[in-house]
Amino acid sequence: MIAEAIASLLIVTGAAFVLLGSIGLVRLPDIFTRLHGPTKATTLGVGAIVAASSVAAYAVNGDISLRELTIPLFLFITAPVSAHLIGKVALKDAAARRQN
Amino acid sequence: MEVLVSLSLGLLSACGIYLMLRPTTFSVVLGLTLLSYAVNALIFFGARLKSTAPPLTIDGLSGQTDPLPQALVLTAIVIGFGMTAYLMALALKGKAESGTDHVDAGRDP
Amino acid sequence: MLTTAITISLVLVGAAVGLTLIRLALGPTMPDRILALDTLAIDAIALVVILGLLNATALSFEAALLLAIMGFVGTVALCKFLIGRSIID
Amino acid sequence: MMAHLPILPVLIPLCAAVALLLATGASIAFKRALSLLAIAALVAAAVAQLVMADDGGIRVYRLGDWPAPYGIVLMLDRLAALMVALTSLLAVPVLLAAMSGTDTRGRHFHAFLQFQLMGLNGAFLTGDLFNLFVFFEILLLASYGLLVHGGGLRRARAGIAYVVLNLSGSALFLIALGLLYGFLGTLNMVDFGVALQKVAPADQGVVAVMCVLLVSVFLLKAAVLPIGFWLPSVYSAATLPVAALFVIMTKVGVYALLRVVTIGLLAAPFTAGLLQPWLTWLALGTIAVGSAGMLAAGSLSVVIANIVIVSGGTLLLAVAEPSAASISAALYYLVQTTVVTGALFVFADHLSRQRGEAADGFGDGPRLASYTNLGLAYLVLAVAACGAPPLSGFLGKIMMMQAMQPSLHPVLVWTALVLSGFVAALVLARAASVFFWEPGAPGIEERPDVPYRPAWGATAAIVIMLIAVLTVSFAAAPVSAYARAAAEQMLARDAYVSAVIGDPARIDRELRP
Amino acid sequence: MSPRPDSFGRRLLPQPVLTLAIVALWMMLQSDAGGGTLLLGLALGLLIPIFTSVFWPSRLRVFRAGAAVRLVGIVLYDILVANIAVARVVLGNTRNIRPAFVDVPLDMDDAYVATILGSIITLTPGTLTIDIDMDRRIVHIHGLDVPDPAAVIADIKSRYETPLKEIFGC
Amino acid sequence: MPRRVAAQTAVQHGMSNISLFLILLAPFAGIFAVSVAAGFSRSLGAWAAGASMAAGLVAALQLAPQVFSGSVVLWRVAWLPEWGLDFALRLDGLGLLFVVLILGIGLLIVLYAAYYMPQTDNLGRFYIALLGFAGGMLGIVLAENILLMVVFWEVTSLTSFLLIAYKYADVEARIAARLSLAMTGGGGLALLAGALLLGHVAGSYDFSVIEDRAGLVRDNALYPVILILFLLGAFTKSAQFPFHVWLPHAMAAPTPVSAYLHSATMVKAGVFLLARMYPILAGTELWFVIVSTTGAITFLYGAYIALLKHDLKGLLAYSTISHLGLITLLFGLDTPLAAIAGVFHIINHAIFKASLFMAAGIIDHETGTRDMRRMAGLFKAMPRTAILGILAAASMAGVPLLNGFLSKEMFFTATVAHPGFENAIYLLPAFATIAGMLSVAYSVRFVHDVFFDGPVKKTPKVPHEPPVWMRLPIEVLVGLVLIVGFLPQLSVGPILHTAAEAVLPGPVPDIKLAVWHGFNLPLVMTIMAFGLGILQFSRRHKLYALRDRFAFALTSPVAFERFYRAAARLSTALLAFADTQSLQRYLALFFSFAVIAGVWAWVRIDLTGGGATVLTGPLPILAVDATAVVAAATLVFAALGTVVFRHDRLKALIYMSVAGTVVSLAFLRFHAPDLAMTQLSVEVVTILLLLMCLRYLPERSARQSTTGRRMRDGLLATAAGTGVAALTYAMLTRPYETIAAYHMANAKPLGGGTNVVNVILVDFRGYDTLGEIAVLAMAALGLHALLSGTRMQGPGGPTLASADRYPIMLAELMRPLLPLSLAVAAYIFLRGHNLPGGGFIAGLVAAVALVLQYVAQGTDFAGERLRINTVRLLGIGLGIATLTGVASFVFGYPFLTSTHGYVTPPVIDKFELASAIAFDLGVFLVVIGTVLLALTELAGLRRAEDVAVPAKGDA
Ligand code: NA
Ligand code: NA
Repeated sequence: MIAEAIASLLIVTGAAFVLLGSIGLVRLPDIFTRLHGPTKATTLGVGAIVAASSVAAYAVNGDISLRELTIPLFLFITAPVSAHLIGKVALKDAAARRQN
Repeated sequence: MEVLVSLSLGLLSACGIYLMLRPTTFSVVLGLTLLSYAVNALIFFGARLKSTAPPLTIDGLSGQTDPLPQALVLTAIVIGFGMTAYLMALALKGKAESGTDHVDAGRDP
Repeated sequence: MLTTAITISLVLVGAAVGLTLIRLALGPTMPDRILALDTLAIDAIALVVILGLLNATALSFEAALLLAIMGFVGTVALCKFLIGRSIID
Repeated sequence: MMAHLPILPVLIPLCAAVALLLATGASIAFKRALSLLAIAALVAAAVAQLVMADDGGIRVYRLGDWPAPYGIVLMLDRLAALMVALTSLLAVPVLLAAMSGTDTRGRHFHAFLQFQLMGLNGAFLTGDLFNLFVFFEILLLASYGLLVHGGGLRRARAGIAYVVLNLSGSALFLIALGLLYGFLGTLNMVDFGVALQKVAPADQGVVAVMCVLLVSVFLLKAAVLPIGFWLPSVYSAATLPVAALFVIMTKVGVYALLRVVTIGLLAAPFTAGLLQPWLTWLALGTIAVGSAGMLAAGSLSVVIANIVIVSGGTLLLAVAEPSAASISAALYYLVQTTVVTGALFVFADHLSRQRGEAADGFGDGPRLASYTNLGLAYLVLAVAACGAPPLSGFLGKIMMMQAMQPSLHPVLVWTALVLSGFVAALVLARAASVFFWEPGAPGIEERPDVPYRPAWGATAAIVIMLIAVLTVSFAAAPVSAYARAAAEQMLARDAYVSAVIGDPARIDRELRP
Repeated sequence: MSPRPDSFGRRLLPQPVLTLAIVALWMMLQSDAGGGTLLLGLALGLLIPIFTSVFWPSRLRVFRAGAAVRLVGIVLYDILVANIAVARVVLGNTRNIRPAFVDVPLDMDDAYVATILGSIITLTPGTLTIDIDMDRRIVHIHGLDVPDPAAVIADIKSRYETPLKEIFGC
Repeated sequence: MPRRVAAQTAVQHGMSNISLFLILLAPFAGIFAVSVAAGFSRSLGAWAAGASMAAGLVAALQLAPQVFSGSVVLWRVAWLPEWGLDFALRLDGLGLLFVVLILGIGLLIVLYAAYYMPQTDNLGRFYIALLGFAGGMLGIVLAENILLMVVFWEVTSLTSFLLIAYKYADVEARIAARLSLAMTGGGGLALLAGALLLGHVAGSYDFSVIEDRAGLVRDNALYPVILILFLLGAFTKSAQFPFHVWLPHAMAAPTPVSAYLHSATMVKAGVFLLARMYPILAGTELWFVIVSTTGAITFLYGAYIALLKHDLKGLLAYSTISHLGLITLLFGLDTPLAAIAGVFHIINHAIFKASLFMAAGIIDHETGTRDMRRMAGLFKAMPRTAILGILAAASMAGVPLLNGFLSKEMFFTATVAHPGFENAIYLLPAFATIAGMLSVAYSVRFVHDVFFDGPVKKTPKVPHEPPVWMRLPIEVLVGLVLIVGFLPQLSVGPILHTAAEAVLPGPVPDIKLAVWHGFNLPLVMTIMAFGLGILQFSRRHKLYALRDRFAFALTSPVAFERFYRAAARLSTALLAFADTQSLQRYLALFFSFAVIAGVWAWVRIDLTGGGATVLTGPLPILAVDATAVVAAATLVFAALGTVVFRHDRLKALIYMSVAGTVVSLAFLRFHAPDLAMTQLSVEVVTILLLLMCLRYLPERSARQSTTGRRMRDGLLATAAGTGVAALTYAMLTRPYETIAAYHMANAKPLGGGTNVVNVILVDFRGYDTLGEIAVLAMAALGLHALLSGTRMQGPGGPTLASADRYPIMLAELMRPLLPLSLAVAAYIFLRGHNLPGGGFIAGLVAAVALVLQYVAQGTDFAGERLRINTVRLLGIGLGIATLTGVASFVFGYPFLTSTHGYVTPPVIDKFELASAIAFDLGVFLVVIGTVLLALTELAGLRRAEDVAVPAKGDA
């Protein structure tokens, strides 16, 4: 029951963060600021949702499943690289715009 | 749901076919890819929409989906991938030889 | 309780997808679109995990993991392309 | 090993292809030897199959030991054995001709050749419709590789058209298969016929649409009007030994049609007459277009390609109105036209090597060195190709004419059969005039400094093809008798049902959802 | 830069840290700590690095495990904080923010460690690594709301760079 | 289908009458003899040719007593009995007559040609074609099976083509040969159709049988069709108006050929056919009208034109046409007497016309010209030849005491006696007289213009007598002219009688062949013809003037070439209209075809009754949920976006990938995790590939379609999409019976896996999967073959700094990520048989992880480290999969039979090992090989700009 409550909380929080990232994506003024939203909020949101899944699995089977945690782990490793690359593209893009 | 699925597949195929009828190789590849999405989905939905579990014979799962269409789609996806790769290479070769990626450039008059 | 939470979160993630698609459509620059696509992949992971919870199946994990891997690869490829028009050189 | 005979025509080329991939760095001589060895083995297997199938039995080979309709089975009947034998025998001269230098004009020729044979034989042997799709893809991809072998813009562009069109065909094939499974719940060819018989009236409309879509795919491969225009530019773009192999490709379409019609569509009344009203017209149109194409052609290879189109149209006449007579005539016609057009392509290869820049075009070229032998070979092949007596083309024509006598439009059919041969005769006579009789253009009248010495492989290829043409002509009776037996076997559906799936009532079927 | 000849042991176990990581990942994936899983994981942990060592010839050495654990804690905490900060910015009046580019000078020359630093910067409040220039030894970052660039630089250097240098000994 | 009825002769006559076959075999065997002999010397070739003709003649004469005794000799070998075509021969009187003519005159021609043809000519080719032709003729006259007759009919068309084109350096010869092939070959096709119909109607293709059923044939509704088809064959071959055009042009052939083809053989095949079919097809009003009218017109027309020809051979050619018209007319008159006269004239014409042609050849040979205006007074230069020529010409004119007179007299008699013109009894005799007058006129002209007409003119060569051996054949023939002329009953009486027996269905009337029949109407007609003919000759110049005013364009052989080219141009134009060689057109046609065919089938089911066109099935409809709506909306957005932004390629690619993701999520939603994963990974690899290709393609594509075209395509796409939607809907709303229960039930116990999809892939339908990886391997191989060594130039971007080329964070992070990804791949691989995963997805994950090394650090770095021969890797993968399949042979099971079991090694818990895993390993390796090969090859394209790699002979 407690596990289910935790899971519910986690999942809603996570979904909220996912939405937050997308709101940032829409609202923020330029590509560099927009990059902040998804790299942080969305990634964390998924982490929370996955954690919810783990907890829920525990609530159902009683097993602790760490398997799901590989997903946020992977995301935390790769998100900075994605941001770095998109940032580089944006820099190049901005430079090209300035030239024209 | 059935209507929604049917219309989606119809739209996907229409877009795919429209793109295939465009004159550049790249559009053709895009079109073929969209069409193959539709085709794969069509085969897949041969198992119908109403099913409650994946086609695994693990205890506790019941009312599994018909596995055969899934196997067929898997084969179709892989073959489609090979074909797309080859077609792209051919498109490049055509571009290298003729300087354009128009599908009909350089053919016999 | 969990079911309600799942429903709420589905709505939230659905909204996120919609917003992301708006950014994808609006751009205005290519990096914006790539960012939107990358975000979409992550949104999709969220969706997959939530749906897995809904259907009480552990079988969507691999798909989610694959989404993460392939989303990353896609982003890398698109960025590399835009940086130098060449992905592998 | 006899128990595994049905799979060998697929397995032998597959193993050869694997060996060629593993030996990717080996010398060309090694690859040629390997390829030749494999094809020799293939011929042996094919002949053994032919002998085995001629007892009238239907051999069912269960892949993975799974029974039909659950698993994939191979179905070795007279028709399959005939097609496999034809393919395998055609491969010999093709390989020999290609060994004269064509195979070194690009990479992986021999591997593609083996894959092509694997695909063709697999398509002919399978008793499963989805598996037919898979082997269609194998043979198509191999044909793409072979088509563009040698490089150049013309091949690349012809390749793009060919590939894209075939990919569209594959998409439609998949749609039809998806619907087939979705409506009938099976993939086995024989079971397809069984299931057709049980279709409720309310479902017959959609099932008929599915059947027609399936047929459309095969019509694309058979290059029927109006979806066969792709063929001439593709065949004439390929290197000529490859084109010689390609003549079997349109026959795959015809084969598939014959198979699906006899084992499937004819099983149920609502599908039995699905093709007849319009396919005859398309076949006639195809013959007309092919004839016009011959007249308009500017090179021998384009003429041959159009002969291939005409022969496809001719064969479709039988598909449109299937009977023991029409199918047996069509099967003989199929064998002979494949051999003859294949031989013509091999000949054209030989010819263009001699004519240098002029190649096989009808423009000015140098006089030929081995005039008499080439001329004689051409004479035989041209006579056979235009359906003039006493060679196989004529025999095929009289069979088709007799068999189509009771058809819906006998006058048109006869006229088409006769006139197309007439046009071919005119065009081939003009070609003879150009190649053998007209003086060379100013400046190229002199023979090249190095006299042309055909490689032994090229000569052997032509000789083999000539022997084949003469054999099909003068030993026509056994071939024709086999064709009739095959046709009668094909039309006896019950034998297939009991051989492949036993008692249809005992199939484990489940109503879903 | 071909891999230099190594001792037999190094060739057999080129990356002990990696081997551990693979075993851990394997057990996570299997959600199982049984003997079979462990053994198979070990087999993979030993085999894969041998195969991939060509891509990663230098051995990764961790000097201070304790410092590493502490840094992970700091970062996880910062991630949470970061998200709240981002949420405030995103949901607030986006016109008032002061985004800026800041160059953070580096005190090390190991590209790998710099990459870890860059990742941490991205994952933590309001900052984003756009580029790392190892020639000029700077990390080019973007701040979402930067009233004082110097403070940001100082923060990064003290909170993350110093522990990293401690962990990897550079 | 008509089956052979009279099969009785096959064995009985086969052995005893082998001579019959030998007659036919002789010339064909001669071909081989000549081809060997001519290699040694020119004369040896001639001897071989002559010997083979003689051999045939001997064989024929050996059978003559049997024929004269009234029996028909038969011989048969089965060829295609199933279809009515047998190698069945017969020898009756008509046949024997022709055999003697063909071989007898053939023998003379062989001799003549040996002297006539230039010494520089080896003659091997000539004799081979000539023998082939003679063989064809023999086949026609000896055929018992009418299809076999058609066979030989076309053999003569073909060999005459070769003979006419013998002097192929002349453009006229080449065209004339093709023209004759077109006309006589074309007629042969009509004959074929006629023969097939006749066989169908009569129920047999054997003459003997058909003859017995002649009444049946004539009463059949198809009789007019059969008759016309047969007559088309006969008339084209025997150069009846208006099918005569080929014959004058055929004079381009060397004279021996003309002498042979236009006297005894080729053209006689046509009249032989009339004679042969006479008992079957004659005796009707239709026969009479068509045959006699055609013959009469040709008779008159040929004679008239012959008079106008200045060319010696031209004159003879038209005279031939005229005489063939006469023979045709005789058969057309359809009385026994006329028919016998026809047969008789066949003989006579052959004899005198062959000698005339040979004489003309000598004149041509000796003077160097054939234009009668350029020669005169040759009687003095070559008196012996002149006498021979005059005698032959006189026979042609019908001078008494010569053979030509006899048959012409019979003709006149037949016209007088003909019952068909009761109301205009003088019409036919008058016509005959006029035609006779014309042939007298041209015969006189021939004699006058060549041999007399003043002193010898200066000709290109100085004329003198030819060698004796060259004249000998003419002497023999003119001898026959005289012998038959003087002693008709003794010389040709018997054979004419036997031939008539074969031709006439009823009893043969008793005809006395005599030189003098008394002073009767026919004699008056002869005298009138001569008088008028000579008058006509004297006024010939008026006719020349008339001719010059109305010259026909069609008389030039170039006309045929022009006609052919026009047909070719028309075909080209039609094809250019139908086939624009455009892929877009092909595709539009194909999709339209499918749509129309589908709609047609749909409509037809309703029309034919029984079935019904019901779209919606009985299943209840599932409620729509919010996720589905979002997904569908996203899909629409992505698909339309791909279309809208197709010109902005990168954008289009992004939209497309969104669509793909939605589809894979749909798979997941409907419980297909394997599918979702495969779709996802394939999509990403595809996008990688496409991006790598985009470098070399224009960034944006130009708008090239017109609005109309876009509308058309839009309509077509909408129609096809509607079809797909309708069919999908029909499927989704219907229940179905499936065989899948078997798979579900047996996957675990027999297949050893709980993931049924995977068990189907590697076991139930492992054969498909084997094919699928073969496709993959081939795709990679094809890509390799296409692109290795190809140079490509992309729209060159700025040269990048190293930091931009290999972004540092990416490069550094890829190092630890590779081994971890490989561990994930191993996890997915091992999991596959029981849970979602498997070799294919694992292979893609591993391949992508490896490719990322290339992406992050470049080909130089990664390629140097990852020394994999990708082609060989494909071989290894495919080989492992194949071997797994073959392994089951050892246990006596079919290909790809799997086995599985539990192994319990120490420490490890129960670990299930199925042979399918080995198969899956093959899949895994092929996937890695394919992806690596494709991507590295694409990456290598740019490098080819710098380093020119010579294309090695690596096949
Ligand atoms: Na004169
Ligand atoms: Na799997």
